[in-house]
Amino acid sequence: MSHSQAEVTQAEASGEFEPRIVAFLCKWCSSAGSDLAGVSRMQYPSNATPITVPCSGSVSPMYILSAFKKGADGVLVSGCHIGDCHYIEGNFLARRKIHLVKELLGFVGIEPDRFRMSWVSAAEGAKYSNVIKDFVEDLKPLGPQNKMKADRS
Amino acid sequence: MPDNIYLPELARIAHIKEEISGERAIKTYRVEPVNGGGFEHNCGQCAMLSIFGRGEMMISIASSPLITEYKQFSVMRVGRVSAAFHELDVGDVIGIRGPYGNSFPVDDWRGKNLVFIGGGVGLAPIWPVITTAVAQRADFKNISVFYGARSPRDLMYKAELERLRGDADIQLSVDKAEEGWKEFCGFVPANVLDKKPSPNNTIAITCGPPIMIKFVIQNLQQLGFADEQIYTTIENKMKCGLGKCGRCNVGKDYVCTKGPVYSWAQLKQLPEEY
Amino acid sequence: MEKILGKTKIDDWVAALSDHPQEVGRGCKAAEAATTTHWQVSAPVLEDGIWSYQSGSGSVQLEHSNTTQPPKGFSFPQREVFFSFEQIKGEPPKLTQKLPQATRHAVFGVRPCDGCGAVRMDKVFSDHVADTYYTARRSNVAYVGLACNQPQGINCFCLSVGGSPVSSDGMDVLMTDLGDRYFVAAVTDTGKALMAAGNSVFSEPTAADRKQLQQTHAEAIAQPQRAINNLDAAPAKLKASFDSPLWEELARACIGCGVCTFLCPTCHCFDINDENTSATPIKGNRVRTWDNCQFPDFTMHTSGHNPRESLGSRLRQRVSHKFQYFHENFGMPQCTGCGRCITECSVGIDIVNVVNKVAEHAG
Amino acid sequence: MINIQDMRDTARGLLTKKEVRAVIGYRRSTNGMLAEPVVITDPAQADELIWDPTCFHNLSLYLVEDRKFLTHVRKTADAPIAIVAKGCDARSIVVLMQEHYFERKDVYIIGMSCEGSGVLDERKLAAKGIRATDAAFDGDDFVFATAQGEQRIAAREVMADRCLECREPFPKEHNAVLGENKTGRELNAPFTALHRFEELDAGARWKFWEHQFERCIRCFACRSVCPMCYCEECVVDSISFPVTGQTSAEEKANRVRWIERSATRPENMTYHMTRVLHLAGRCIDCNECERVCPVNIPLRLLNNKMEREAREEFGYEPGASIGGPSLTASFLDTDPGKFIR
Repeated sequence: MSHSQAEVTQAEASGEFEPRIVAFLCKWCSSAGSDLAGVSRMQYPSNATPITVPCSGSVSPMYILSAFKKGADGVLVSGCHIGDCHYIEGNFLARRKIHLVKELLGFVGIEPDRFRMSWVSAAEGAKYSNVIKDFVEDLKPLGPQNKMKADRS
Repeated sequence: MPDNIYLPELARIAHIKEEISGERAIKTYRVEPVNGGGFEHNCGQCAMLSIFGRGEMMISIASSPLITEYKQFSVMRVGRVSAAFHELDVGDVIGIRGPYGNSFPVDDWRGKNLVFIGGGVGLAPIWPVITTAVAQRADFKNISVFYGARSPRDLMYKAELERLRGDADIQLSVDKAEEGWKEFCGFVPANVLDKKPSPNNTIAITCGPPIMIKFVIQNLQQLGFADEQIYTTIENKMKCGLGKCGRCNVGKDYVCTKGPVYSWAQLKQLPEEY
Repeated sequence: MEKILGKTKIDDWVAALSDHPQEVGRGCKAAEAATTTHWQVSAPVLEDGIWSYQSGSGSVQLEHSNTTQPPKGFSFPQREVFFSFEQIKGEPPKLTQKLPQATRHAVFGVRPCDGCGAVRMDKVFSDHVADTYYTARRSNVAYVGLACNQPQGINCFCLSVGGSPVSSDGMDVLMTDLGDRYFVAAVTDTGKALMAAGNSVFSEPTAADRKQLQQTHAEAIAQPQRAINNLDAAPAKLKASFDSPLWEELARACIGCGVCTFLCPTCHCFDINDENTSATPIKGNRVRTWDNCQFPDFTMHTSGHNPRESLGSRLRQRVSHKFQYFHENFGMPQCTGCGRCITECSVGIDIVNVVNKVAEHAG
Repeated sequence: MINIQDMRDTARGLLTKKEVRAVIGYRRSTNGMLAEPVVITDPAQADELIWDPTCFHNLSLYLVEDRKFLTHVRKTADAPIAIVAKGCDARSIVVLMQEHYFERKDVYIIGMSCEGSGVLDERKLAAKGIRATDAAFDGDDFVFATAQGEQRIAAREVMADRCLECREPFPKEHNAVLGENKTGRELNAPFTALHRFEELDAGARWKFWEHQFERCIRCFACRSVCPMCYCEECVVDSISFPVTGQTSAEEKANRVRWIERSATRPENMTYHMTRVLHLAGRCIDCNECERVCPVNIPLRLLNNKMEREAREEFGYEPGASIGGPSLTASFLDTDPGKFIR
């Protein structure tokens, strides 16, 4: 506890902390949405490392936990709006599964703001940039994620 | 033994030769110590090779102890570490620690006939004995080498074997007939039975797939070889190489320290746990 | 050196050890000794419903039954980094050894079965070639044992495996509870040094103390325990039973977990893996972790062939290692009769029962 | 009240008439008063079977083992296998059938109602300072044999929490059943322990779990004892997956190491959280994982959390019906989605 708090204080003082986000993006929507944000030259923070997945429903909880274990400060899963899934029901399944992951993370005491889900279509470049902006803003006060992060020494 | 028994020495890949290609490719590596270190070994001993980030694997040293400037390893591509090994280039640096295990009692065999029987990659563990015996040719009587594989493409050390002709009687075989193949066609044990090496004053040394070894021993016994005249090697999963990690035991013996070389007389006494 | 320690004074001794600069240490190099000024005292604490060795409280109360985990972790931790590596493409790898810190542990309240366990561990890790990491840690661990006036659980059987509830094997100091005070006897030079550090808290034993000690020990040994029926016959019986179908039958309920081995004071098997922390450049640690013969992948070759594929063959390995192989290699059973593997097994696999049954069937 | 002889007669009858090839049940162990699992094939062994408050084990694990063995030796069973099952155990058998691990006809369920009680929590008994050599059901009491003589204790004082909170102490799915159906009995409300824990704030919860995840020794008893943890391949062991002579070097080399062997907090945490998520909607609260944990990690809290989410948010009850959908392979249009941006 004291260890992570000390790091947070240090980061806040120097204003250096830049959260690292792992973003699992559905290739049919959010991934294209992030491309759109890029080609439209929208300004948004570069904290997210995008990982394109076939469908938000294909995101195994293992991916999310693994990202946190590898030191992600925040994890985002982003898929198609309800009704728009390329595989008809993938995002319905994701919604259920992700709900459980989110509840479990909160239950063990991981800050709820570290894990997020969004629906971003291929046309919503602006929404994508907002999702990332908000996420970064919400993560900054939390400081580095050390609860699940594996020892890298 | 080094100060830290688990810390490998660094060694450079000096030469790579692709013996066999395909799914179960075999490559032969010459490995030289980086910092002038290195160690001496005896015929039949093994070394633990490291690829940092992948792990370690126990491989028998395939070069003769008479060669001191490098050590040779023939590695078949079958697992995590060996797959990474096959990605290496000349000049790459790996880790090595050893030598581990017992060795073939070569000195006891001087003045005797030697019959080597190898199958597939199983030629590598007995190769140091073959090359040592040939280098000290006068010390031994007849030397014959039976070696076989599935097809001519699966034979390793082909050129080296050819060079031994004259010093040794080389008997090659392949499992399936193929256009242009002039030597024996059939399994290695059958070739042995066909050529009938004499058991008189002879030691037979065999290594290969377990099923081959089983029939080789049966056939040798049929030819009149006593259990004490037959030597082979066994293998088990190993992690430490030092008789501590607990997994390679066959009965009370850890193969990494008490093995891998056993006479059939000794091996018969052990439970079949390999 | 034999002394009497009033029960209320044990914390004074602990305090003296924690503060007192020590110069004696087995195999401890002078340079390391100079930086090591005190002992870190650990003792059993009841937390989360189990007894476990913990340090730092400053207060030692030896009211425990045996700890759930033996003290083997002090010299053989579940995870140990051998070295770290870093490899930049095209450059030779850089290896950095991670030798254990020379923290000295005085472990209080070690039961005699676990002292005997340390003796066995020492044999494994010094046989053939000394284990660098184990040796470094072990030379800084001292065991302050506590004799068992009564069996600590229903599955104790130390007497039948050559041990005793008052054995000082593997201990540096052995304490015996005499009611309101302990009889404290040094077993090794390290033990003497530990006692010398707390010199003023001890008093000299009287003839009455010695008499009570003898009586207490005699009574402790007379307490009924479970028993391996014929220890001396076990190696031969086990050897004869290698191919017995009894093993599969006895292992029928086994779930193949690692409880029996991880909690065993003498199980020492381990795995070595590279745990990577970075892909480019390749960085990571080569790590030793506990492993155990009950996991199916323990002996699985890379080809998928597994010499000990079935639960029966794995139970046979565990039991034969304890009562046959170790005996053949070191002249003593590896099992010390602590009973943990029986008590903690969730499905009733009982090593006493197994050895006795196998022996009985071997005829 | 169940008469043990009835259970033995049932088992004997089934074996005698060869209606089943074996009976999985409980017998007295050599470890004190505890029961242990046993598989009997001979009708004469039926008298070994017992039924008492130490019959904790969820024996459906052995149905899984039996199925794995049959697959391994490439055999099909000539008759069903019988199993002694409590209410919770029967629910786990339902989940296994729901997942097509085996079919209904493969199993003969000898249901045992827990009636007014359940199984013993050894820790609660130890906390009372009682060292018993035998335990028996007697109505709503447990009767223990001790060195000081017989001791009778109200079952609810020393019963496992999960039994106190059990909603269905009766094996609804069964071929034969012994004992009365007392579903609806009033002991503790479901999720009592969970609610109590959730009164802690996030910081305190983290402190709690940080401590618990530090303590795991990764003996995998929790995984090994769980009938739902039947996967041939598990994310925690990157090398323990079905390898044959045909498995390529690439497959072995490219195997992802999701979790390292080091029993450090982040690795342990990833393991336990993965397990809990994989058990969501499948865990029927037999709580064997927590019972077998040698260091007493309160795994039930995690499983209960998922169970309650499934129940409250998705109206899902695990082990309710063989033909029903599984929790994470189904959805409702009304599933909560407010958390999504």
